[in-house]
Amino acid sequence: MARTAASKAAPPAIDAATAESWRQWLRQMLLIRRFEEKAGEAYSLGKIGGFCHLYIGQEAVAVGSIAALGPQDYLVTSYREHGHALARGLSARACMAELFGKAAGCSGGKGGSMHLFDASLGFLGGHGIVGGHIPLATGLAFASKYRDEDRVAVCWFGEAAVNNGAFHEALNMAALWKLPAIYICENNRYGMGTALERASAIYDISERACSYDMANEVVDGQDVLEVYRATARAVERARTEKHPTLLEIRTYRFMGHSMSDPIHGHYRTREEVEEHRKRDPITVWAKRLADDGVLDDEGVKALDADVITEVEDAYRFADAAPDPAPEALWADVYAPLGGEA
Amino acid sequence: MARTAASKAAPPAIDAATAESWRQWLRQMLLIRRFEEKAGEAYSLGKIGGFCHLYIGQEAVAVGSIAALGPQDYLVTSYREHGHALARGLSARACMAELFGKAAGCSGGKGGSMHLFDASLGFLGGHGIVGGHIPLATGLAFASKYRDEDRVAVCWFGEAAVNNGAFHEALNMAALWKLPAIYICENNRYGMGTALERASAIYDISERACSYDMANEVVDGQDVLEVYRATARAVERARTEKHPTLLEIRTYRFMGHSMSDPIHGHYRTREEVEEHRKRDPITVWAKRLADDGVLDDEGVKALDADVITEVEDAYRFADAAPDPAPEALWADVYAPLGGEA
Amino acid sequence: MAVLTYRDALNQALREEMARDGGVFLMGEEVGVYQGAYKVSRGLLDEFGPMRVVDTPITELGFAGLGVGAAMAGLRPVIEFMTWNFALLAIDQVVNAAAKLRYMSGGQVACPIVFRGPGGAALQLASQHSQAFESWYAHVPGLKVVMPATPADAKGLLKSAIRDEDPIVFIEGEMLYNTKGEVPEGEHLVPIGKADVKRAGTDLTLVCHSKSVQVALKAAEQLAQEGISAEVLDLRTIRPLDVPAILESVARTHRCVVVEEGWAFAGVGAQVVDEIQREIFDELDAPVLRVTGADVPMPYNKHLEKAAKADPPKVIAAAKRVLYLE
Amino acid sequence: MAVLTYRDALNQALREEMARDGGVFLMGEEVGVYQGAYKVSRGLLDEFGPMRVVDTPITELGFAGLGVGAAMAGLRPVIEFMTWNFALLAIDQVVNAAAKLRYMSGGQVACPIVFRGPGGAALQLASQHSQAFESWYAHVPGLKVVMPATPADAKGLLKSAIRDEDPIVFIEGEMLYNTKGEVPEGEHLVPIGKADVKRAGTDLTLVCHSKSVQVALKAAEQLAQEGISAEVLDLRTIRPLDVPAILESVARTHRCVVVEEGWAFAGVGAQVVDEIQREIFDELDAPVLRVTGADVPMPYNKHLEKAAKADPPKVIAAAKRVLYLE
Ligand SMILES: Cc1ncc(C[n+]2csc(CCOP(=O)(O)OP(=O)(O)O)c2C)c(N)n1
Ligand SMILES: Cc1ncc(C[n+]2csc(CCOP(=O)(O)OP(=O)(O)O)c2C)c(N)n1
Ligand SMILES: [Mg+2]
Ligand SMILES: [Mg+2]
Repeated sequence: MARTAASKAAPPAIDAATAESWRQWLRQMLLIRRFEEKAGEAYSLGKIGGFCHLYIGQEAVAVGSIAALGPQDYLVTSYREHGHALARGLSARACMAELFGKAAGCSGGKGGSMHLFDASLGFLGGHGIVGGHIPLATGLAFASKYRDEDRVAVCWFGEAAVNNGAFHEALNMAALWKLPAIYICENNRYGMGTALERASAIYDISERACSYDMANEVVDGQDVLEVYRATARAVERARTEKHPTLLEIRTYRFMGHSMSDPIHGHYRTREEVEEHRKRDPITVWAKRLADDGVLDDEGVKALDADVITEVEDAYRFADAAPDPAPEALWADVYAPLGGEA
Repeated sequence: MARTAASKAAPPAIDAATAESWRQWLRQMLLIRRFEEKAGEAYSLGKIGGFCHLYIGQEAVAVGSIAALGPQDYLVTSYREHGHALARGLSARACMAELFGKAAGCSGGKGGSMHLFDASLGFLGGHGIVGGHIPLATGLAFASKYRDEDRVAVCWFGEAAVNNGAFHEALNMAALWKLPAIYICENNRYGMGTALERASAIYDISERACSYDMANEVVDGQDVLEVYRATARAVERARTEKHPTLLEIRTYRFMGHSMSDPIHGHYRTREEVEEHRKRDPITVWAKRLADDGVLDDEGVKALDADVITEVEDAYRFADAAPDPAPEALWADVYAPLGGEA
Repeated sequence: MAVLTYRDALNQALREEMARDGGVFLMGEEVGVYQGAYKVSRGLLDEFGPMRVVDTPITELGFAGLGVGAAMAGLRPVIEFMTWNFALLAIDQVVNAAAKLRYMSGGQVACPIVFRGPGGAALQLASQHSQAFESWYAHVPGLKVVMPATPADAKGLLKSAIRDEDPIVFIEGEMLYNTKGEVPEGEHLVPIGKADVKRAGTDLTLVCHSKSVQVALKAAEQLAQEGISAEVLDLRTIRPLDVPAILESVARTHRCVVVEEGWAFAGVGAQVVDEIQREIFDELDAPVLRVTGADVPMPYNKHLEKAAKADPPKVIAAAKRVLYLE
Repeated sequence: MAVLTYRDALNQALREEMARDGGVFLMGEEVGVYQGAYKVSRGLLDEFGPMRVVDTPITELGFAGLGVGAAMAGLRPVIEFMTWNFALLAIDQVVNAAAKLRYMSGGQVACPIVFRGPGGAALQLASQHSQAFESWYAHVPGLKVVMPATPADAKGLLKSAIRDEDPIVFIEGEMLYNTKGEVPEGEHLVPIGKADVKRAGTDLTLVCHSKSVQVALKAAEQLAQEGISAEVLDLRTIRPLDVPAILESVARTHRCVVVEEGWAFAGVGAQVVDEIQREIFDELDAPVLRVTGADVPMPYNKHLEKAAKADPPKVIAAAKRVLYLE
C-alpha cells in the first residue's frame, strides 16, 4: 500500500513557524555534516578509535524522520547513528566526547561511536549487531501498548539488515500484535561492499512488508520534507491505529562504509559516487528554502558558520575532557548493590 | 504466482503404470497410518520414549510429494518425519527399531523418533529445531548447483516455522542464487497449541514467497494427486530452470502435537477435529481409486491387511532387536582416526 | 508449610510477582492458551489476560529481543524458552544486547529481564534437546545465572530474579518439575548469589547445582551407610558464584567432588576447581575430582543415555577416590 | 622460508586447498568483491570465481546452515564469520546441526566444515565487538576448536582443518593478521590437537593460545632478564586439548600460569587448571594461577580497554606469585 501519491501534495502555505522549523532542519543537516567531517578528521589524528561509520549523504533521513517524532517517543538505531543522535538533540559536545572515549561522553566513554545513548531523550542507542536492534524497537512499542501510552518506537537500519532473521521475526510480531512501531530502512544501496542486488532476492525493500500485511512506503531520502511527511503519516498511523509501518527511504552513503573503507574502489565507481553527490540533501534543501523565499544564500552561510563554531567547540571540549576514572572499568556491569530492588 | 489453476486439469488417462503407482500411493499412506498407530501403541507401553510426533492425517503430503522425486534427490525434514521416511523407502523395520532405540534402527538407536536418517536414500533427517533444517536444504541445493548435478533438495516444515528467521534467510539465498530447492510447508493449522492466525501476521503462507520473488503454490494436502502434481511442477522448475519453489500444502493433524498432547482440548475442539477427519486423505484417495476403477473395496482391504502384516513384523523385529553395545556411546562423535583425511 | 511441586512453586512465584507488580509479564511459546509446554504457567492467562501472558510465534531471537526492548522501557519481562536448547537461536539478544546495555550505555539503560525455562536433559530426547548451557551464560559478565534445585528455592529465587535490576538466566529442569517439597507461603525470597548446604558433612564436600543436587544427595546417603560423611553444597546461583561458601566447606572437609549434568570441558565445575585450588591449595588432601555428563552428544537409546549421565554410583566412586579408599 | 603475515598465510592455505580440492569453497560476508573484510581472501574471487568464493547477505544463521547442508552433501565449505561476535546468530547451526549430525545419524552423515574468522578484541571496538568465545565451542563434543598464534601455524592448521572430516571452529585474531613469521611453502600441515612449545623454560610454564601467546612470550623475555626461565606452551588446539603436553611441561617446571584473552569464569584456563591439579597434583609447588580478560564487557575508552586486557605485566606478576617471589 504505497502512499507516495499522498506525498506528492503541494507544500502548505509557509507560515512563520513552518519557515522556522524548515530553517532548523537545514541547520541540523549542516550540523551533522560538519560534525561528521570533524569526526573523520579526528579519526585520522587517532583521537577517535575503533570503527567509525559516517552519516554524510544521509542527513535528510535522520533530520526529517526525527522531526516528526514527539519527546515521549523511543529511538533505536544502528552503529551509523551520529546523525540521529544530533537530530534528537544530543549535544555535539556529548557526542564528540563519546567518540573520543571521554567521561563526559553521552555513554561515559564506554560505548564509543557505535553506542551513543541518552536515555533522557529516549535515545536508546547505538547498536552494533546488524538487525539486532530491530526486535528492541518491537519491544519498546510493545511496552508502549502494554502501558497504553502515546509513545511510538522508531528504529533505523540499513537495507542489508532486511535479509536478516531478526527483521523478519520482529516485523511479524509487530504486525500480528499491532504495535506502534516504525521501521525505517535507510536504503543507501550498499551493505559494506555488497550492493543490494547481490544480497536480496527482491530490490524493492518496501515489498517485504507484504509478508506481514504491514503499511509501507518508498520515500526519497534526499528530500528532508518528503522524509518528514512520510514519517508523520507513519507516526499518525502508530498513534491512532496502533499499526506499524515499514518505510524504505532511498538515500546514498557519500563516504566509505567506515573510516577504513575508501569512498570508491572495489564495489562502486567514482562516477557512481559523483552522480549521487549531485543530489546532496543539504543543497537540495537549501535550494528549496531559497525558492520558497525562506532562506537566502547569506542565511545558509550564517547557519553554516554557526554550526562550524558549534562543532569546533565540541572538538575542543572533547579533546580537553578527562578520560573515565580507572574504576569506571568495573562500574555498570551490574546495578549498584547487586541489583536487588 | 499461484499455479493452482494448472492443478485443476483433468487427470490423465489411466494407463497400467499410472494405476499401479496410484495403488502404491494408497499402500504407502496405509502403511504410514498403521505404522503411526502402532508407534502410538508402543509409546503407551513405554517401548518408545522421548518425544513422538505422529503424522496421522497428513499422509498424502509425504506420499504425494516424495512420489515426484528421483532417487538422486535430497530430503530433509522436521521431527514429524516417520511418514516421509517410510514414503522414501526406509523399511518399517528400520524405522520402528529406531523408535525403539535399537542398534538395527536407521540411526543406530542414537537418533530416535525425531532423527531418522538413511543417507543411502538421500534421507538426511529428522531435525528437531523448528526451522533449523530449512537452511540445510538450501545448502544441499547449493551443492547440487555447485557440482552441476541434477539433484533437487526438498525440505518439509510446519506452518509455524515460516515465522522463524531461518526460513527467511534460507529462502532469500535460494531465490537470490537460483538454487534447485523446494520448500514444502505442511500447513496443518497449528504449531503445537498455537493456531496459525495467532502466530503469523498473514494467513496465506504461500504469500511469504513474494518477499523473495519465489514461485509458490497453495495445494490441497488431503489429495495425494494434487500434492504429487504440484510437487512435480516444482521439481521440473528446479531441474530445468534451477528455480526454487515454496509450496503451501494445506492439511490437518488428526492427533495431538506429540504423544503427550491430547487430540483436542485447550486449543481446538472435538468438533473441529471431527470436521477435518471427514477429509481423511486415505478415504479420499480410496474413493478416487474406486471411482476410476483402479481399485475396489476388496483391493483396499487387501492392501491394508498387507501393511498391517508389515507393521506387525516391524514391531516384533524392533521389540526383539538388541540395544546398541555400550561402546556405541563413544562412537560417532568424531570421524574414526580423529578425522584427518 | 505447604508441600508443592517445583512446577507449582514456580507458578506461585510468577502469580505473586505479577499480582505485586503490573510491569511483570510472561512471554513465550505456549505459555498462554496451552497453559505452558510444561504447565508452569497454568492458569496465568485466565488470571492476568493476554497482554500479560503472551503466546509467541516460534521466533526465539525475536521475542527475546522484544523482551529486552520492553525491559529497556522499564517493564519486567519474564521470557520463557520452551527449553534452553532453543535459546541458542536467541543467544545474540541475551549476550550482545541484555548483558551489554547497562555497560555500553555508561550506566543509563538497565535491562531487568528474566529468561527462564528448562535446561539439560530429560528422558530420551536425544542430542538436540538434551544440553546444559549454564557454563556458557556464567562465562558472560553482565548476566546472572540462577539454577534452583528444590521447590522452595525455585519460588524464592524466581521472585528475587524478577525483582532484580539485571538480566537473569534462570535455568529450571524438566526432570525437577514434578519433584515435591515444602514451600513457604507468600513473601519468600531467596537471595541470588548464595549457596546452600543441603546436607551437612565432615569427610568431603559434594559441590552441585540443579538436578545434580539430587544425585549428590543420593550418593551422600549411600556413603553414609559406609560411614562416610559427605556435605552436599548446592550452588543455587552459578554467577555470581558463592566462592566463600565453597571455600568454607572444603577448608573443613579438605576433599571435594564437583558434580554437574553438563559436559566437562570448561564446565561450571572447572571454575569451581580453579577457585578451590587457587584459594585453599594447602587445605586440599586430594585433588578435586569432577563427575559430569559424558563428553558426547546425548544418545536416544535409554541405556546409552543413562550411561551418559552423572549418577550416584559415579559420584560415590569419585568420593572414594578423593578419600583414597580405592 | 618465506616470511609472511598471518593474513597471507591464511590466504595461502585457502588458495592451496581450493586448488587441491574442487569441493572446497569459501562463503561469507564480503569475502569476494570486497576481497575480505580483513583481506584474508584477497584475490581468491578472481582466481576461483563466484561459485567458489561466495558473498552472502548478512544472514549468519542462514549461511552457516547452508554450509552445513553443503557439507552433508560432501562439499568442504569454509564459512567465514566477519567476526565471531556475529556468529552468536549462527550458533544454533554450529552446535545443534554441525556438532550433532554424525552422532544423531548413527555415523551416517559427516559434516566436514570449517567455520572461521577473527575472535576476541581488537582496538576500541567496544563490548559487542570484543568477545572471545573459544571456551563455549570447546565445551561442545562434536566440534574441534583450533586457534593458531603464528603465521606458520595459521597456514598449517587451516590446511589440516579443511581436510578434517569433522566440523571445525577456527578462531583467528584481528590483531594477529599483520604479524609476520616464516612460513613453509606448499604442503605444510600442522596436526590438530598438538600443542607447541614456543619457548623452552625450566622455572614455570606459561600456558597460552592465540593472541595470549605473544603476551606470554613478552612476559617470558622480561622474566628472563630477572633470571627466571619461563616455558611458553602454545595450545594451538583447544579441543581436543593436548593434555599430555601440558602435564609434561608442568611436571618439569612444577609451576604454571594460564594466560587467555577471554573472561575467567569457565574459560579455557579453568579446564587447563582442572586437568593439571587432577593429574599431577603432587607435582605442583604452587597453585596454578590464571591471567584473563577483566570480568566486564569491553569498554571503548582505550585506557580502560588496555586495563581490561591480559598483558605482560599481569603475567609477570602472576609468575612471581607462583614462584613465591612476591
Ligand atoms: C550480524 C552482523 N554481521 C556482520 C556485521 C558487520 N557489519 C557491520 S555494518 C555491515 C553492513 C550493514 O549494511 P546496512 O545494513 O545496509 O547498513 P549501512 O552500513 O549501509 O548503514 C556489516 C556487514 C555486523 N555488525 N553484524
Ligand atoms: C526453535 C524451536 N523452538 C521451539 C521448539 C518446540 N517445538 C517443537 S514442534 C513445535 C511446533 C511446530 O509447529 P509447526 O512448525 O507448525 O510443525 P508441526 O508440529 O505442526 O508439524 C514447537 C514449538 C523447537 N523444537 N524448536
Ligand atoms: Mg546500506
Ligand atoms: Mg503445524
